[in-house]
Amino acid sequence: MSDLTDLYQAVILDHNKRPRNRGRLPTATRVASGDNPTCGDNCTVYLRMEGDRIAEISFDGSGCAISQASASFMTTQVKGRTADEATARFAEFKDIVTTGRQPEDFSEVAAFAGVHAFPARIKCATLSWHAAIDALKQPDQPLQS
Amino acid sequence: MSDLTDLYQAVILDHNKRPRNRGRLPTATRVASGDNPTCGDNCTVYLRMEGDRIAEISFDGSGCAISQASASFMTTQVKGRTADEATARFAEFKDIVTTGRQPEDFSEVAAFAGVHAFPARIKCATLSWHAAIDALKQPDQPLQS
Amino acid sequence: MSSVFPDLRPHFPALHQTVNGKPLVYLDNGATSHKPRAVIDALVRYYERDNSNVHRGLHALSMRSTDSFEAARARVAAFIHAQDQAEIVFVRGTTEAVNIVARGLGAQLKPGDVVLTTEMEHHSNLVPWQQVAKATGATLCYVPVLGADGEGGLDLAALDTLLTPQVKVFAFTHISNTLGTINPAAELCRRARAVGALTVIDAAQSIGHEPLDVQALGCDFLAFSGHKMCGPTGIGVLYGRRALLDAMAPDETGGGMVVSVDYQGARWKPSPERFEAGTPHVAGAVGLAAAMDYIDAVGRESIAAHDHELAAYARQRLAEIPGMRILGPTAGQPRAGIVSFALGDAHAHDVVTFADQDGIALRGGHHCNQPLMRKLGLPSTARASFYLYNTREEIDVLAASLLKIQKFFAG
Amino acid sequence: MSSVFPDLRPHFPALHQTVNGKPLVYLDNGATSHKPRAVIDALVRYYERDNSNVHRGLHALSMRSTDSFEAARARVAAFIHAQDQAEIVFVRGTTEAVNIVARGLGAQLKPGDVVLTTEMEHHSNLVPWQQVAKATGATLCYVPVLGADGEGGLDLAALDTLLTPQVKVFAFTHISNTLGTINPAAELCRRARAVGALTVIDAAQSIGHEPLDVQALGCDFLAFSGHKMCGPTGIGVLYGRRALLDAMAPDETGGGMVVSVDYQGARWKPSPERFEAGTPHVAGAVGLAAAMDYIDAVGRESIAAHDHELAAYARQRLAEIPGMRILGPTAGQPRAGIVSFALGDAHAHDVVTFADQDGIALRGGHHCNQPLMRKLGLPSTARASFYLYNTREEIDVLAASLLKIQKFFAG
Ligand SMILES: Cc1ncc(COP(=O)(O)O)c(C=O)c1O
Ligand SMILES: Cc1ncc(COP(=O)(O)O)c(C=O)c1O
Repeated sequence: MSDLTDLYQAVILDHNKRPRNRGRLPTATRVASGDNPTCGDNCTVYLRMEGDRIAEISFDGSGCAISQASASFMTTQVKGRTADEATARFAEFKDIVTTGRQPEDFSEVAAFAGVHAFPARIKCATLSWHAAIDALKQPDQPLQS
Repeated sequence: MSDLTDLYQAVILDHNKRPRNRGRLPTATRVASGDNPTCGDNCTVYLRMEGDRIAEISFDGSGCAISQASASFMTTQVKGRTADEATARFAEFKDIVTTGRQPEDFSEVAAFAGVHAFPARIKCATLSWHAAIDALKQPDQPLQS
Repeated sequence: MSSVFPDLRPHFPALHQTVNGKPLVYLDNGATSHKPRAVIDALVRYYERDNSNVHRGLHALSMRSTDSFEAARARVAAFIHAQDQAEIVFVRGTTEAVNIVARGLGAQLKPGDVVLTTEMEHHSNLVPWQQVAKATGATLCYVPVLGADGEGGLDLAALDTLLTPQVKVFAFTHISNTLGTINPAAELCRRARAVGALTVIDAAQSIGHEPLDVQALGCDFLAFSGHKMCGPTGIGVLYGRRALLDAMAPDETGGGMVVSVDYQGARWKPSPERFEAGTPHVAGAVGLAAAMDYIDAVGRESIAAHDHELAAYARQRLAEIPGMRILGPTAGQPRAGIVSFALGDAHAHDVVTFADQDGIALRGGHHCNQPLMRKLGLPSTARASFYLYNTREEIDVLAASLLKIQKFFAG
Repeated sequence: MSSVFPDLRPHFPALHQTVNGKPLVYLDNGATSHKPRAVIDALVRYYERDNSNVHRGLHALSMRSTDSFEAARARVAAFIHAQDQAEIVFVRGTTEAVNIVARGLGAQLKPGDVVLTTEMEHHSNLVPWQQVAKATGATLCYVPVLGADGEGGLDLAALDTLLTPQVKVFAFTHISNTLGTINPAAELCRRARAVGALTVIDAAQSIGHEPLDVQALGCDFLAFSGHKMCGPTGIGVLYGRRALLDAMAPDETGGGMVVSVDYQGARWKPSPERFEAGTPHVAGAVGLAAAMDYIDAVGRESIAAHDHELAAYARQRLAEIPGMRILGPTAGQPRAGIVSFALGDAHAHDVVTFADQDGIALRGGHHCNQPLMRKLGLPSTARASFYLYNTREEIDVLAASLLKIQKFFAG
């Protein structure tokens, strides 16, 4: 079980137990959701942009520890960045969870590299990122209540 | 091929080449058809009754040598008999083609006993008999032209 | 006691492997079962010897194939006590069987009619009825499931109100694949018949696990899959009372189900051919018959007793784990070899991934039962489901693994 | 020359048996083919090792099953040159594939629309379109077959008149299972596309016999069965261009094809899952992929050349027999390894039964092609159809047997 416990122990349980930026963001101007029909996991991402930059971000939804931790982690990684920077970040994250390569910089992400050993779970790790990228592509409009 | 050639050679080729009572019977008062969807064989039997007795009978249709010979043979066997006698005759015929037992009386039928070695063809041998029994159950009415 | 059937495990080749370095503990029988050597051999024998197309052939192999196929049909008829082998339609599985009967009966439904089902149906016995209701204007109603953990089973008292003369069809599962509830199927059929409703039983989880007799059940239709009862994939059965099948329009059309065709139209054969357009899964039918032989050699009474005992033992061992929430019937009620549970804060998928590291095959998710899961307030559960080759020792391995997982996620 | 592939026969266990005391001469490949050891082994391996339910499982066996199943899908996509594996839907066979696409496209048809097909279709690519025409009020039209023995193939000149802008769908067979005609499928697709019609190709007889590339054909949908191409029973494929499949409503509904379900309704997954309700025939898909590997190792160009050569030789040998009437294309035209014939006064079923006594497996009947047979004035024909393991010697055995039969019935 050591690979697996390592994976969960490191960043994942931490983000899972104390999620960052969780909950609906009332000031959001862009929202997107994704779900993983295989597991029933779902994730909604809320964004407020300032120009091309992500000023605020939060997530909501339910799912396994990997998807929840990854969503929490994702918000910390893209906040304050431009859409292009966030997209590049996602590309790197996806590469890491798929291949298992240990990144040189981007250090906190290293823990997620362990996901690659559990191919069925890669979708859990990328769910929130996909929703974030979707949200970035939308036009600004006030959040419906 | 000896079982098979024996089977065909005896009664079957004879009845097949020179069928008895073949063709539509204009005076018929009862008609019934049957088909064998497996092969596309079909057979129509025409009857004229006098009281409970089969006064005239003929058959029509297309099919393999076994079905044609059996139809021709059938007409010779039931003509002049009552419905009950014909039904009993069919029961015996069916038993013979299914089991292959050599009948003591009912001598000409012996050739058909060979059909039992070719189970897929038993339906060919009984097709016209089924149509005849069906026709016997119908009410009398003039033949439609 | 090691197992009611200590001698069966060698018959199942797939059981003898390691997963992640541990001996496989296969507890995902609700999804599909493993196949005994006898079934695999029957498939090989068919392909090596008799293989040919059925029905329309007159040469030796074709006759042998047809005979094997029709003998399989007779075997199925005997297995479920059908009156007539024309009542056995070979299909891909439960899902296809339900679709055929839903579409077939749908032809007679109109607005105002009611199709009754239950809150515990698998999507395969739910969505086809939703589609038929939508297409015909009929109303779909649900018999509620009682209890915060679904432990109360179907609300039989509500049936009095729900079973009105407007109910034309009552479709329900024999055994819930999520809760493990064994429904009183004969009683449900009797009460449905009293208001003139036709009954459709989803027997996916009961077939091959419990004795099953369509005459005793008194149902009109019954659907099941071969792959959950030691049989091959891609084969299943729709049973229907002959008069009903013969009155129903065909579903798929094509070769083999027609009496005659011209450029204008076609006439149908009677059941079962009417519902078997195209070349059937002949090897699958032959393998299914072999599975039935295998199961009956063991004995369905014994298999049921074995399943029930393992489930009771599993419920007892799991209840020892802190934070464990177990769904379904409590002791004393009829319950099958299926135990669904939620383990404290740990999400079902995490539980399944951790158990897999210990070689244990569990299922985690909504079990194709999303509406019920939502009603019970659970996004998903983990599920252990048992069959004739499982042992008490395997449940001990499961309990030890779950305890470790619980500690990890709580700690 | 003994055979283009003298070394293949040992790969096929079913070939090595005697029938009525004679070595089996299997010439019923149009109905179904035998299976090489490699395919049987792939099935056994699946059941012995990976067997599990697909998609919804997270444990090791379930992941392996899912991987095998999806790898099979990718193999099929490569085999027919689909752009995307989501374009490959696993079904029971050609018949089911045609039913799905006929019902799916039927949702868009209305009175005045035309569905075009041909006079040489197998019932499986005919009756489903009749049903759809009946249900929607669309008109079904037929491209005529030319020649008293069907030797002229499709009337391509008539296509100019028949292919009006009202034609919404043109469904035709790639190779006629009765005549052996190879239709100019790419040209038919091109001309259909020019009037905006969608094309559906029945590839039951071409798949595994001829090189096949859906991009080169330019078709919108294509249907085939595994059992006629060395694969297992119960598995086949519907290929469809992705945008078309994603726009089409599902056919059967149930588990595995839904994104979400509540007590009111459901949302569908995209293709291919949308069309694969319930547990699929996983072993069948795995076996089909193994069949494709086997066929491509031999080479489809070579198989086609071999088939064509045997058919030409058979036509030559059969023509020597008095009273022989051979259907289908004459020399110089494209023709597949299928030879249908009528032998003087002898009915096709008698011919087949006599040939069977010599160990020869022929098919006799209407070949699920009743309207065409009626047009040609024949209640039935006998048919010899060839595949990669057949030899010229086998055709000599056939010719000798037919000559004997001719003499018997003439004498
Ligand atoms: C041309 C053609 N189309 C369709 C079919 C039907 O295929 P299946 O019976 O495998 O569905 C066949 C074979 O019987 C065929 O030869
Ligand atoms: C209760 C129940 N009904 C229906 C099904 C569907 O069976 P299949 O997927 O074999 O069609 C299942 C199994 O998944 C089930 O458990």
